Amino acid sequence: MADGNVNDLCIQAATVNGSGSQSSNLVITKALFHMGIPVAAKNVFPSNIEGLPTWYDIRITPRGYQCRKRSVDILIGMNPATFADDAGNVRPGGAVIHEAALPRVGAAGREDVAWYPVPFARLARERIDAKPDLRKYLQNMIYVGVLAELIGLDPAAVERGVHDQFRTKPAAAELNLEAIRLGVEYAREHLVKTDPFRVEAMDGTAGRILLDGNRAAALGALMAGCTVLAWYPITPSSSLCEALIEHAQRFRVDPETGERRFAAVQAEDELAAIGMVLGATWAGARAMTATSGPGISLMAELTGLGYYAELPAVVVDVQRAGPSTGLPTRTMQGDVAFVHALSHGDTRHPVLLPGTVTEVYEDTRRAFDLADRLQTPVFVLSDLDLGMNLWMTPPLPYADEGIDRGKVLDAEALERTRDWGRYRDVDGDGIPYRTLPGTPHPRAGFLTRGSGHDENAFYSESPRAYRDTMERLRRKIDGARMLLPAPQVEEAGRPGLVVAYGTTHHAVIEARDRLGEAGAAVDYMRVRGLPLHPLVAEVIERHERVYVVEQNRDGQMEAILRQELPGTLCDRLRGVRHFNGVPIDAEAIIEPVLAGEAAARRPPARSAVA
Amino acid sequence: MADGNVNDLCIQAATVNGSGSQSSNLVITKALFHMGIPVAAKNVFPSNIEGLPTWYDIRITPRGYQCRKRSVDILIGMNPATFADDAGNVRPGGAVIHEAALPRVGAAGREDVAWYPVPFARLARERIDAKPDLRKYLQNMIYVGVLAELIGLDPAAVERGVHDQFRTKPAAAELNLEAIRLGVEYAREHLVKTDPFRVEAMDGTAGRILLDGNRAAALGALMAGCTVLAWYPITPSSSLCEALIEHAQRFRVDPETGERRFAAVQAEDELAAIGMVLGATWAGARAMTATSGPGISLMAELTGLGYYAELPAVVVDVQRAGPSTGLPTRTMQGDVAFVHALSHGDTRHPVLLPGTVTEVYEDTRRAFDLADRLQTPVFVLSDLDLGMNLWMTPPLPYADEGIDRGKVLDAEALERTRDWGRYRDVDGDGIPYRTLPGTPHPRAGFLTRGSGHDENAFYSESPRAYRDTMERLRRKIDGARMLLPAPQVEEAGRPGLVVAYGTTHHAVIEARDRLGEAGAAVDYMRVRGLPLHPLVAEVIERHERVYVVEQNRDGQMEAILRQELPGTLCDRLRGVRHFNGVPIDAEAIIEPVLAGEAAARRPPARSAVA
Amino acid sequence: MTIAADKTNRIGLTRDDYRGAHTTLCAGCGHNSITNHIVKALHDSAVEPHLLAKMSGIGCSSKATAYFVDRAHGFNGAHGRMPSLATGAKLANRELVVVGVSGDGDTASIGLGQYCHMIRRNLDITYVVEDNGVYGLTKGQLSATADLGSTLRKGRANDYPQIDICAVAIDLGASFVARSFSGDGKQLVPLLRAALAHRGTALLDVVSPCVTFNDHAGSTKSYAYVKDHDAPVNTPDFIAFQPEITVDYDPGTVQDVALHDGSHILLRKLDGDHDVRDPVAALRALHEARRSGEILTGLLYADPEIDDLCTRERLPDRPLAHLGIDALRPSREQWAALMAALV
Amino acid sequence: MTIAADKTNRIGLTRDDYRGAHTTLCAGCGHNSITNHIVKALHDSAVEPHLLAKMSGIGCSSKATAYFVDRAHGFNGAHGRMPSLATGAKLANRELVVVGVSGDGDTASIGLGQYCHMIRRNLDITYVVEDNGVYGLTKGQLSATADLGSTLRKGRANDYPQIDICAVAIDLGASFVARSFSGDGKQLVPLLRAALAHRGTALLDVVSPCVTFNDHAGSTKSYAYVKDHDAPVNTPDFIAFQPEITVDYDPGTVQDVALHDGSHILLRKLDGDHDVRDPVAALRALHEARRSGEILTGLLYADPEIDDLCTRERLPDRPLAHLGIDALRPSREQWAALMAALV
Ligand SMILES: Cc1ncc(C[n+]2csc(CCOP(=O)(O)OP(=O)(O)O)c2C)c(N)n1
Ligand SMILES: Cc1ncc(C[n+]2csc(CCOP(=O)(O)OP(=O)(O)O)c2C)c(N)n1
Ligand code: SF4
Ligand code: SF4
Ligand SMILES: [Mg+2]
Ligand SMILES: [Mg+2]
Repeated sequence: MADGNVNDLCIQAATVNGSGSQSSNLVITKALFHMGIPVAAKNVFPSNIEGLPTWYDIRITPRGYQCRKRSVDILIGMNPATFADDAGNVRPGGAVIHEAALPRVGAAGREDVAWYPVPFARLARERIDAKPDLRKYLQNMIYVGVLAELIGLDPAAVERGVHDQFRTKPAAAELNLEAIRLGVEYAREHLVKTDPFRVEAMDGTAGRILLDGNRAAALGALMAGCTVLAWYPITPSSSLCEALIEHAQRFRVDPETGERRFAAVQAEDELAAIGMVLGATWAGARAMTATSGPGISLMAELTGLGYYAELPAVVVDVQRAGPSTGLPTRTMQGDVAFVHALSHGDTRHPVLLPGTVTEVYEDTRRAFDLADRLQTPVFVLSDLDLGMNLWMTPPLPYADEGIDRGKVLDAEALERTRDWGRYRDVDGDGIPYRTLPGTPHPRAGFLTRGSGHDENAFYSESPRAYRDTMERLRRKIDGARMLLPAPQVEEAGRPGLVVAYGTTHHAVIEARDRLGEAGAAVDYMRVRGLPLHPLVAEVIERHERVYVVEQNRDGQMEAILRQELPGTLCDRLRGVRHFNGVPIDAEAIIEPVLAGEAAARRPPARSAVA
Repeated sequence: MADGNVNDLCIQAATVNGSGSQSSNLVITKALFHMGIPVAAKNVFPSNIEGLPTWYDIRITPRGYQCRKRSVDILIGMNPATFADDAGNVRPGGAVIHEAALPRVGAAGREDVAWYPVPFARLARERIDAKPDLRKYLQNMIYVGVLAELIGLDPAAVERGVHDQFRTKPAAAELNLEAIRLGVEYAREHLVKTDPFRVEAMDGTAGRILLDGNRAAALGALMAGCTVLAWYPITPSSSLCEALIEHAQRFRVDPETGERRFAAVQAEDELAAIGMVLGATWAGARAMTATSGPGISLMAELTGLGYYAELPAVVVDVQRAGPSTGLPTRTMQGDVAFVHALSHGDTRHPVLLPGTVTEVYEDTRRAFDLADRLQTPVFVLSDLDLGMNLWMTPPLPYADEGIDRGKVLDAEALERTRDWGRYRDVDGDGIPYRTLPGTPHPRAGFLTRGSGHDENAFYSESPRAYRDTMERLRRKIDGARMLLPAPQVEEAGRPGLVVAYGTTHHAVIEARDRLGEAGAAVDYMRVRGLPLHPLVAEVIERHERVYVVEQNRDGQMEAILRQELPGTLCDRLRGVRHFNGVPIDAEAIIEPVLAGEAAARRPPARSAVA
Repeated sequence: MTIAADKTNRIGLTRDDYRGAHTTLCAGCGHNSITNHIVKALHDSAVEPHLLAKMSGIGCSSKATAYFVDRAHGFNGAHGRMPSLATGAKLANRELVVVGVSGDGDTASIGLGQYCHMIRRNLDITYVVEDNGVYGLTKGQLSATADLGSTLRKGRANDYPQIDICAVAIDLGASFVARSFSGDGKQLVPLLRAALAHRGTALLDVVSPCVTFNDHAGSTKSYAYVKDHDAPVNTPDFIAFQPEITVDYDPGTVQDVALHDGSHILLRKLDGDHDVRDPVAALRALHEARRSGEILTGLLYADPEIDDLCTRERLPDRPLAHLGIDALRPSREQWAALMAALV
Repeated sequence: MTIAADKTNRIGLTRDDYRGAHTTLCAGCGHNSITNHIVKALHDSAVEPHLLAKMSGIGCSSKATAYFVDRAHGFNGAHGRMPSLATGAKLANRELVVVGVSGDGDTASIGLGQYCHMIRRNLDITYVVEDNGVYGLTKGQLSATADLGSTLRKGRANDYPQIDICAVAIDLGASFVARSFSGDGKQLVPLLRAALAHRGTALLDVVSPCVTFNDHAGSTKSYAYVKDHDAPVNTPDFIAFQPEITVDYDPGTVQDVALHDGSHILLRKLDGDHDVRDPVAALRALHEARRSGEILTGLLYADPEIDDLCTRERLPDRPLAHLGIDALRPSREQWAALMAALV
């Protein structure tokens, strides 16, 4: 057995959804984590509740890569509908644990992989004493045991994993452990290991936790003092809202009176959700919504109202694949351009682009400050990969700073201000001062409106007032460049630069390492917000070839770059795009970058003559 | 009197809306037209029904310019609220006809203009025998007479104008003529003409009609065989829908049975309107909606459905000013970028950019062919200026061609096709074949959906199927470049090029003439559709300085150009932007172009030394 | 494909000819039963598959259009927007037999506005709401038809009163309003057939338990609850139009509603005085049932006289979609006159 | 500014303190009268201007928020979306006295979904619909509250039945539903005051003629038609909470509805048996009136017991908007425990 096969493998469980396999997969993930082995889990699930194919990839690399891997080392094949295809994806020399009853036809007849047939159904039927529907779930737990035995999962870690998973249900934990033992036992007795893969305890997860981005974002909102959540269920953002409600329920309820320092309204749709958010921020609360593509479309009109009437709002867009309903349970970075200029007319909204769990926590938290400071809707662009998968991450830091409520005049401040006008640019930053409803001062009141208005918030159709307001709004949003996080830059003077954002980051990390090993090292810049930070152009300026990697078809970030960069820099941009709904992997980047760098090194004249 | 003042002036009537002044202004416009004098009328009206300031500019130029003129030669000042400001806009040497009771303070005290006070209110009160509310209207008709006398309107032409205006109400015509005669009489007796402006009959309107763009678009839809209109009222698009209904009522109703070969549904909102359109085209009818900014925002989600499920639809966006409610009665080109990529995810829609009444007729008509051919929503971008103002135009030509329903398989064709798949790219153009509900063939049926699907329209979450569909859609819309009208190019090898689109055209025409006179002649290209025609880049390539003139703040067309042009060409672009809600005038273009051209001619080194 | 053991219907088709793709909904989901009842009703009523237009929104329920009548066209549209899509389709081709399938989230939350306006227009559609009181597809949030106080699986109780889409429909002047239960084919199939024969919006609010998220104790849309609280107001019998047949019944116990196409729906009254022609009586019954926790089922209200949308719009019999361009363009002469009149 | 000849109210403000900008609506528009009645009601009820939140959508009617109580904050939002904006505002600051002004297009067409869901939540708002049966601001298209058969100025007759927003509200479990007429201040002002005192959604559907587009013969929302067909069910009298005062009345002819804040609305019954606590009776009356072409006015239904949104959401008395960040963040210890539990 080569050492390269210790703690370096990708396990894929191919099952049917609604069959309880999610628990099994989480037990494996957590057992590995408890053994100190870095894991990255990707759940590729269908848009229904029960009976369709689902895949769960657990990747282990000594370097801790968190992106998807294209090929599979060990397949756990449980789904008849996809078994042949799934087996085809296993790399030569890999292994397949599978339901013994599945027919070994097509790629499932390959001879270059190790086959471990296990009669899961029969074992469950004969050896597990439970009601039939429970038995169906437990059947999948057996494969945890088989895998554990084959790759050497520490039984204590598995046990901890089970207890994590069934924290509130000790009886269930016991049943599941029994099923796992059944698997271990079967493997021991009937299977002969012929594959090279195994795991060993190490020290790679100390100081880390496992957390999904949606929960992290919810905690960011909680920490920011968000008090109003208005939402409409939509995958993959629902779990963000549900996590926020859960934590508010835990931390914001007065134990004596039962009073809640938080309002969460399930709106009738996304139009109402964003409407409630704007109403709440207008009245002085911090408010947010979370949604995904179709919801963003429905929020278009009122986002424009927020922009023009200058109201804070935080919208987290957990992106999913496709125009229209598309692939609701698949990931994409397809809303970047749409969200940045959402609504009719001239509009522009600040956008935060987190790539990690920590960032989506921090960005969501800071989005409230930004929205209050700029008095405008702010978007946080997460995606399904970040939002719904478990990631290894350092614990989220407690927020030490206070919060920035921006330019709000209370009665006292208003009293000191002789000549207040709601939309006057006093400070030259385009940001005016506002008052909140309920402010006990006779000059506090004004009428907020989405129709034309002048500096004093009076109705106006004056061409000049209109143009001046629009100019000021441009200045205001332009100012956000310096308020948003600066790009993350790793430069070492190489001529090639990869530009990415969001979760594409993780594939870039692996790609960079491997490109370096292949003698085609590149620099890296990760954009963290829109409108673009001035550093973005500066860094691009220092590179000859700029690979803009993104998970959409139309090169949405590339288009935004082109709008701002001088032409000479535009010509350096090369789009690398991945858009099939599954998270991008390193290969998708390595291939085009390698080709691009090789072409650049090849002296053009010589090759033409030769 | 200089001859330059014959048939070369701009008359502005500044009144209060709801006071009947619209009729007076139309009588003047039509009288001029009947005298053979080219007119261009711009109505700048408020977003309410009665009591707010409204301006009506009637421009007469020997060259037939149809754009707004910034300064006013003759003001008819009837509105106390704006009188001083209005008077300030009159050019030195101009004239002001005004209600005698208005105080001559501020700019209304200027001495460099001719003042013609007329006691309109008193005249109406004392000399017109009508009910008080009618009298209010007739009071404004008096100024027609005063003006007629002062500038020399032909009484017969005025009379024709009145009869045009009150075609169905002969009694009203008589009353109005009387009011006009009162004005003529008063002017003759009490006013001494001291200004130089006058008009003379000429032969400049033969073979022309007066028509607004909204009615022309409606006629285009009628001619295209549109049978379903679903709409929701919104200024400035309502009159388009109302005109279509009116003409369908006239030409599509069976005189015997009363049956209508046309359905017009006033939907409950814009979401429903576009939904009805998509349902209707899915079932095989030609269907359209018309709306403006806020409506476009509300149509975002379903436009994406149309794109991804591949359904035809025609949407006319009569653009108005602003994000949010903005200035509902003012003009703008602010939706270009938003509409082109409307909806979440990767989307792209063909957009037609008419600039004239004839074009909006033809484009609307052809939009139905395009939508059917491409099986996708197609947008026609008009604006308030084009849609709601009266323009001189040749009569609209009857459509000689048939229509293109695109790739539709009927039962017979299906029978001949062995292996039909709804979303299969048989012809390599990305456009698949469709069947319509009701097709009597057992293989005709399929399920249309906005969720992931494969070539056979089956539900699919396959990464490959998704990516392939999206790639095909890109190819399909890319193919529209050659189906859309080519840019209109006027080249004479000059280094400067103005690029414009839509109604900005008319200001460019005047600006070009005047730039030529100032020794800074430029070439001109008018973009007629999106995605861009290949010629656009070619023409830009041949020019050193490219002024992209548009009526929005963010340079939306410029951004689209930057996405497609090589960087060297991007650097040649200079944005010229006008966005205050009133139609762009020549000055807004001349100034920046003149400056740009002058800077280019000035040898840089010399001036630095001098 | 299974071989049809079924007998053929009037147009020579077997039950299998009305089947669709294999369901991907949960085993035991009420929606699957409804699909079967729809298949039976369509077969029994001998609807031409190619004239059927299956419309739906988004949700587990809305997926069901894929699971019946493969041969027909269908449109699984956008969340809450099916009524507008169906309206457009019917305007374009009034020959289509439009069957809409929606969920309670789809209809009573995001789609409530379109739902109400569809009823107001009396679009000719059989509109089935597969009503489970939750959002199935997004994993079990409460919907607006969930009863006040009913609890979610995770125990949260509903603080908001239900929207009774039947009552709202009656108030909006609906022409056919029924409630039923996915498990009661004997009641549902005749109602579906009557709905298909009815010319106008026929609302069928069918309680359809979600076994995964809303079938526990505390739910008022569970199989157990519905079985215990089902209060039928009548037993419907559908008599398709067959001129030669006359039906004998005692008018004291049976109400006969003649539908536009000559069919009849015979209602054996169970709740002594329920008159399906009286909207206020229906509303009273619904309000009382709500108070007592009962679920009123059967045909609640019908008025087959009300004009449907296409009639109101005075559309010709020939579908608009089939009219050739020559029937749609003004003549050259008309055009010339029009242009001449434009000064 | 005119000098206030008015007497001051309980908080020392004159009627002029409740005035707003000069109207830009048409002279004679019903909406202007309603503005005046609102000013009177707010003054009489001594609403603190700085606590007033004036909410509206888009339309002539919605502009009216600018024409009363200059000092207050207001939000002239987007077409049909006022209910959601108002919901957010009230959640953020429950001390606000929320008054919404909408139009029939705004509420019954584009906004119908939000309207219904606001009622379902029982948002504490005085929701005034200035109902003229047309779209005023877009120049006179028919709205969804226009009666079947009523005609537009240009003669087109309405082919669709009206949406009766009062009936729909009652069916959705509304807690306060009234109809009135812009010209009837004697009825409207007490209703407005009661609505302000009511904790929950108080719907006031106020017929408000559009003199420019819908005041001709053939319209059922014209001044003349309303005057001829007004059928009041009761005469409301509003008694603000004053502990020492007791009111004497004959319970046979007067119905007393005690509101949450201790105020009372006394209803002198005109239509002998109209019981404002009986939803079905109210629906029956509305259905009958619709049939006879009458416009039922007065307080149609009220149930002050129903919890409002903020109560249901168990919000503290202190507005959420006023809570400091320390009251909102978990403690460091709680946070550490939370993180420790995340494997
Ligand atoms: C605009 C939009 N918002 C949200 C969603 C997510 N979504 C899909 S189905 C659904 C609700 C389904 O509930 P229901 O209509 O009751 O159907 P069920 O699944 O219960 O049958 C939601 C909210 C969506 N698809 N589109
Ligand atoms: C999304 C959107 N669609 C359409 C409009 C245009 N619009 C403005 S007001 C209005 C209707 C107003 O009618 P109503 O609410 O009855 O108010 P009224 O003017 O009659 O008082 C419409 C359709 C708009 N502002 N926004
Ligand atoms: S989740 Fe519920 S509604 Fe959806 S398929 Fe399963 S049982 Fe049916
Ligand atoms: S148009 Fe009608 S609703 Fe609008 S202000 Fe005038 S009268 Fe009132
Ligand atoms: Mg449901
Ligand atoms: Mg109205």
